[in-house]
Amino acid sequence: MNLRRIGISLIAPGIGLIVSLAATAVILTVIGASVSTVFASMWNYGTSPRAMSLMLNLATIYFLSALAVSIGFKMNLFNIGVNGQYVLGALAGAVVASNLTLPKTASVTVTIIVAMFVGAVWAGISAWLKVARGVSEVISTIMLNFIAIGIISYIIVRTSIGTETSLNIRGTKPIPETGMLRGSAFIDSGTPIYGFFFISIIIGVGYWFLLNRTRFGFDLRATGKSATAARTSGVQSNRMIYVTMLLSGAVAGLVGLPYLLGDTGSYTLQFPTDWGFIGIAIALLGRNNPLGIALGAILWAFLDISSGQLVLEGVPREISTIMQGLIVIVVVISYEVVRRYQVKSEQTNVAKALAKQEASV
Amino acid sequence: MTYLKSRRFIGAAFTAITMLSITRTITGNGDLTSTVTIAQALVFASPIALAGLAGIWAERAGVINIGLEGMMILGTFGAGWAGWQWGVWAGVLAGVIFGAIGGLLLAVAAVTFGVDQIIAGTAINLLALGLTKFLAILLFTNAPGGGQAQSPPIKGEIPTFTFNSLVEPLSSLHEKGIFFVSDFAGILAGLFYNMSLLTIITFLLFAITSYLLWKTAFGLRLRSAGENPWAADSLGVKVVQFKYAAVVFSGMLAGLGGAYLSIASTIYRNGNTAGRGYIGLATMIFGDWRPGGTAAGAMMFGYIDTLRLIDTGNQNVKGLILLGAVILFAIGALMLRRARRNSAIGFLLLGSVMIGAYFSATSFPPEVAQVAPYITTLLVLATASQNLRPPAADGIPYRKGDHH
Amino acid sequence: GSSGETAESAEPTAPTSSVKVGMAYDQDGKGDGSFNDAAFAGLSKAQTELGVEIKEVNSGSSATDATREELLTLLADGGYNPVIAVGFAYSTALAAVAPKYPETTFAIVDSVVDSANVGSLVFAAEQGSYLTGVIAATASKSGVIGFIGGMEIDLIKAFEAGYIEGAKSVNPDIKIESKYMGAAGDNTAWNVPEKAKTATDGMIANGADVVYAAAGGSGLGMFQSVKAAADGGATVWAIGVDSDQYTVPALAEYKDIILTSMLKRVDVAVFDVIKAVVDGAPLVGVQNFDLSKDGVGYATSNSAVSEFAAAADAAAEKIKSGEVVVGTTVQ
Amino acid sequence: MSQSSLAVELNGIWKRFPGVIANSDINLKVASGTVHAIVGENGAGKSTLMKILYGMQKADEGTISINGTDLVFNSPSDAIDAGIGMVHQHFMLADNFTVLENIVLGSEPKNGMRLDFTKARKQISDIAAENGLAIDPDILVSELGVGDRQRIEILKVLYRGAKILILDEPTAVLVPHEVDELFNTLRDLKKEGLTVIFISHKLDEVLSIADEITVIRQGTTVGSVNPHTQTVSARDLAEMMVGNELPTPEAVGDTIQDEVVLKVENLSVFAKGGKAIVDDISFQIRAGEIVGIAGVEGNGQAEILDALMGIESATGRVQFKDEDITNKSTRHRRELGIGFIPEDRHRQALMLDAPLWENRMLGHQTRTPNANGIWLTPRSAKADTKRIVAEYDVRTPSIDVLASALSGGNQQKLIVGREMSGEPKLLIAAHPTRGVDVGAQAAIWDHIRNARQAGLAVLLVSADLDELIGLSDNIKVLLRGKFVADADPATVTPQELGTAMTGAGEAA
Ligand SMILES: Nc1ncnc2c1ncn2[C@@H]1O[C@H](COP(=O)(O)OP(=O)(O)OP(=O)(O)O)[C@@H](O)[C@H]1O
Ligand SMILES: Nc1ncnc2c1ncn2[C@@H]1O[C@H](COP(=O)(O)OP(=O)(O)OP(=O)(O)O)[C@@H](O)[C@H]1O
Ligand SMILES: [Mg+2]
Ligand SMILES: [Mg+2]
Repeated sequence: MNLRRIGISLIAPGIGLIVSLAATAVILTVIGASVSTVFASMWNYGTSPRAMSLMLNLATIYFLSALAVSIGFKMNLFNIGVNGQYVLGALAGAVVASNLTLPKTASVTVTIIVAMFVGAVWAGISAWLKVARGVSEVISTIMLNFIAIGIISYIIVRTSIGTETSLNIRGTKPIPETGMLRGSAFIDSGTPIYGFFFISIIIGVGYWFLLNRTRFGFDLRATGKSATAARTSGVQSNRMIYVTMLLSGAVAGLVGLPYLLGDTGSYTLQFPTDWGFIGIAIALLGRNNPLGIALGAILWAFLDISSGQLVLEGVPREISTIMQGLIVIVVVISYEVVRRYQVKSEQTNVAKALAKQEASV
Repeated sequence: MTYLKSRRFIGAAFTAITMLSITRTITGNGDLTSTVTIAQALVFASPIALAGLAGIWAERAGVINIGLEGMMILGTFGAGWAGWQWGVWAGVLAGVIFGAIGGLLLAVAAVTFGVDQIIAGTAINLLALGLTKFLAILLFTNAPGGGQAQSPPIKGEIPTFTFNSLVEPLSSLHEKGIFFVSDFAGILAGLFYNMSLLTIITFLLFAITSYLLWKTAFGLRLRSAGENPWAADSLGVKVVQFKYAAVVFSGMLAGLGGAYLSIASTIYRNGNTAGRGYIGLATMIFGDWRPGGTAAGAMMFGYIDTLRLIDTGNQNVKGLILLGAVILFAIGALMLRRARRNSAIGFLLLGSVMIGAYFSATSFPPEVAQVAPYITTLLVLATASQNLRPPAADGIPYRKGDHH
Repeated sequence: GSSGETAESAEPTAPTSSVKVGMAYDQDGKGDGSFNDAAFAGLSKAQTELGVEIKEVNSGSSATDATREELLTLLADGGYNPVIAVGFAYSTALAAVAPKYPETTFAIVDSVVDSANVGSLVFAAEQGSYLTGVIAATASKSGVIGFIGGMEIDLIKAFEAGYIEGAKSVNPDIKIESKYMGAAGDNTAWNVPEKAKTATDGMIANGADVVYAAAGGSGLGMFQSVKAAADGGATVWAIGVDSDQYTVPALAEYKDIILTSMLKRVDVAVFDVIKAVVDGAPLVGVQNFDLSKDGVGYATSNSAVSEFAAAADAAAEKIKSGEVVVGTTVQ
Repeated sequence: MSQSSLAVELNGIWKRFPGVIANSDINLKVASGTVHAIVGENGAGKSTLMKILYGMQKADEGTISINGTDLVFNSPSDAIDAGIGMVHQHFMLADNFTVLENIVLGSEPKNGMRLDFTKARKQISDIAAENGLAIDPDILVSELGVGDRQRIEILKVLYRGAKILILDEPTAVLVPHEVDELFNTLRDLKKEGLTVIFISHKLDEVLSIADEITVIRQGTTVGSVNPHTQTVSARDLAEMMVGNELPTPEAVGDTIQDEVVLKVENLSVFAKGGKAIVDDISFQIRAGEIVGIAGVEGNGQAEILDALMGIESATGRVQFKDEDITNKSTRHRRELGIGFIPEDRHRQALMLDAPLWENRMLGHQTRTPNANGIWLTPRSAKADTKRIVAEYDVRTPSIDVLASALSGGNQQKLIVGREMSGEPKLLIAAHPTRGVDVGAQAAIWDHIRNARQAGLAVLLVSADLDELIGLSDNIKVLLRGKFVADADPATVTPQELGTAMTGAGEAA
């Protein structure tokens, strides 16, 4: 039974992958590139130690972002605002960390707490708007993303928090080495794997436990499956919205930290601002399941990283963006088709099994 | 009904002009109601308004369209490409067609396969972004004047109209600085100054939408798909067909909005929608899923953007702050009269804060104006959400015969 | 990855060289009609004149320091030498990569990376802008001129500062209107010509008759606005930036209103870097491309500018001699 | 009447859904100009048959002939064209539309492209006047009550010129005088030559209005009776429906203890507009006592239950044992030992796409065997689910199947088993045996009785009057949100109770 379920749950991503590979092959043929060479070189490069290290690092970021999104998705809350939450969280973390003179563990812990807190507060605004004022979180989080960008540039450009970190780059003052969490280089000797890689594994496991092994997780899933039934079962929906949104925002607050503490050491205006949207895509691919999300994040990162090699081959790197887009759309459609098929076949199976039982009695 | 509506419209316009006029008088800043400001605001507002209108079509038929951004991106690309190849009108057409393809994709995913509409829309946004970037590289890199992130210039121009016989006297009346009268004149003149044919088309599309959706049998059926598709089905309305039509048309409108953008900049550039699809969606909610309110919301975005950009001596943002305060006070007073004390106090307090800011600072950083429309949207939704009336079956996947 | 990609190698008739040049653009890469294209111009000049083999890559829209680092590494590993990073965004990445490839020469545009094998190509944009400021103030009849900036960052503010200082050196009472298309961090700032058009419209409505834009892709809007005003009978001028925009094919229709352009000779710098490697004497250390090195300047391809050239050239001399020191921040 | 021509003739209709055969070989003849009733248990296949006749669903096999012509319906439009109209069991109205818009939708009068509102308004008021169905066409449906909505549904059908009218349980939601009005309308329509097909569970009503009654059992027609020519009682019909003697829950000895478990004082629930749906009611239940609420659906039962569970906000005071729980959360109430079987199992009691064992935790997720502190204990929850499946005879191959795969009756058994777990002190139950087959019904009754013996207090809402009388120690009759009468189950008959429920007793 369970093997069958796992098998079924792999059908949709499988279809997504195949369709997008096929479509990519067509595109490559049209632009006159050799399909086998391109795929082979993507694969060869993508599985080289250095690329794998980079991939895991990027996947760490994507994983956290997708996890933040999926906490909301689990109860049908669409937190489109991970972007705004993580940029503000990372900025706050950078400001605090650069002013701390604590031992590493303490400094990193404080940074994490601050970033999570800020992310949660920003998400909390949407929760309040939804509960108290009935504003859809989809719209409010989008608006708050735009507002967050405005706040960031105000702080970095117009307050003393922003300094010129290197010629022509403005950002927060560099974080001292004691505040960084660079990680260790165990796959490729030159490229450390972010310390956050391990933290995010812990968070992923924690997420799974929270959802599947705690009362809170049950309440959350129940609300997602049937808000009315959950309410009848004693779940307070308003409180759930607050808690879930705050939790989602707190995890979102972490999204920028692997890069901040593992790489840049400063929140600059070069800091990427669209990891939240990537998180949405990966949460969809991974069906809000931490293992699925991890695989999705690695796939996404693989396409991102190996496309760097493609440019050298004269193939536009954006081919990977198309693959990603196609995978997402095909996968969401196939998930739905598979789900329906599953429900139907289960109903039929149950009826059949019962008919047999009755006959044998 | 019509009589009531037009009276409400006139009332709203009157109030808006009065508040603008008060602000203009206190600040002495003629830009606030000048002809150029209004004419420009219309240009900025139009693509957003088209996106909002696109949202109305889809959501009135019960399909949430968060893929507007993606369809708009497709539109900007289509217009840039075809406009470069065959001229500006081909660009308009291609923008519409590309948008329609995005709409069709949403319809297939959300209507036929019943995928969660927000998820399907998000996926379309991702796909559109990747696809256009890729195609830009393929098609534009070696074209003269193009590059991997932008198309060569679009050939030809959309005609624009200025009714000088109207604009000149009105503009000079505007210069006189008479309370209300001058402001009204400036605003009115803005509607006849440098009006692009595409803006006129946008106006027409709003009028046509109001008529089609609310005055015809076609519109009633389309809206029934968003209110209670099961009831509609039971009366023989072809719900799925209507949903398809609405979502594809929604894609066309969003594509047109994208084309408008590309044509206004004479080229396609990666990223030049700058989130306007999402903003369009917000104006639609802001406008209670109706054309009038949506247009007003889009105009607010266009107006604030314009004031920020044509700012002389950093006074316009200040003016906006005061305008905000005036509006908050007006709402506060209204609430007081309706005996909603808590809300009233909130508004009056916020208004006072803004007045304080206005008088204590000599100028404001541009970030204030940058975020103002988003904050305004949130404020409007926070105060009005309870009174908004989204289509009852908006966002609910419809399958024939699934209803209990 | 050694699949025979020779599509972009030099033409048979041109001189050939064994030097392979790797060029890394940021984000979406060339095609912006100014900065990145100027770098490309230097590269293609080297390709035709020196016969070098070239390879161009771009970092993509959600690039991080790590992925930029990887791009540079791939180029260095692929035997490309020199490797040129276009844009200050590469500074951190380059600082990490360069020491690992001591045999390779690197260069970076608009930033300083402190490593023995890196040439840091910085430009005195404020000096060039000073000259356009002088030209603008001399050409202006109304005593009002305008400046359109892209993203409000220090790099662009230096353009504004030089422009203002130059203009004031001619006419201390001149009124200068400045507008940025987006705040720092707002990546759309370079892609909104329609906003630049509005801003320019506003400036012209307020009397400005010369406008200078340093706004990447948004600069197009300034040309449109000025052209529209000129078509309406006004005497107004636009000043371009980075490349000589008078000669850019995509801007051909705006030719007659482009008085001059502030030249930021990224093309020269890039060519110099490549040539130095070909010649076996790599350019490393901070290379300040200022007026005295002809790294910045103003374009004279529109003959209309000759009327104001005297004033500009005089100012240039003063800067070269050190009599005038142009600041990089707006006073 | 038997000579008159046939308006509708259905032959050999089959309809299969995954796991169920809704219609198996149905044959139905409806004479034109008559009111023809169809009765049958929940799930017998009545609505399915009518949807087939109305073109909303396609039969797998069988033929439809209307006025003697064989027709194939691919969509409701085809049926509408054939002069058939249907008023659905669940109203099919768009709340945000006006009455007019709801009525003309799909067959709008047009003036060019424009919807001709003036013409529509006139047509509607003409039809309304002819049939005594007065209503303001420009009002929003969301502002109307059930009676008006029903009228709109009928107007919708008449507006389309239907000659054959299908009414699926039209009276379920109506108060008695509205039922009378409806029947008057139907009689008028019959006089004008219309044919009415009428579905109802209220057999007395059926007997009073129908010219012919067809009984459906488990998807098949089991017979027809003509109440004008044959003497049939409601009980006869019921036995035809069920197929054997009706089991009657017998009242067994008095188990009422002294302790008051639930005390309700002045409970009121208000609708959005401020109208009281539950109007100042007070009552109490002792340990070991079952208090039944009798009433026509829609008179405030659901609201009372929701208010007692803390799901709906209410005024008044609710006391559980010694604790004032008026302002306590639903969860707190559940943890005190209040079990709840809601009316709408799909919406309120189940997560359809979760496995049975997770459904077993629902509502009990804070207590053993499902949780220990903040941690869930899936292993013991699964073990306990198996217990429920065995004890309550839930027919399922495994506890890992999704709840949606079970038949409604089996879903109900799981819910009852769940709510009876953990030794509740008070059970609040709506229709605990609805949709449950006869054998399981008896088992559920036994479970409830045994628990009562052990001191369980029960508040029972049921549409099944025999169940109510058989189980309750005390019956209260609810009408328009108020208790209008008390009945002693030892002496009251279903007929008397029915009369009281409809308010007919008020006058007496
Ligand atoms: N769309 C469907 N898919 C699967 N099963 C269905 C569907 N519609 C009805 N059924 C099943 O078919 C059977 C007949 O249902 P139907 O609604 O016709 O019963 P009914 O006689 O109208 O019952 P009630 O008196 O409760 O209204 C039931 O078992 C029901 O669950
Ligand atoms: N509208 C619907 N859509 C899909 N499936 C439905 C629908 N209505 C009922 N079903 C399914 O039809 C089957 C029969 O449901 P129903 O409630 O009629 O059971 P039942 O015949 O009363 O069961 P029992 O034999 O226990 O009395 C179940 O599998 C149920 O899930
Ligand atoms: Mg039914
Ligand atoms: Mg049943």
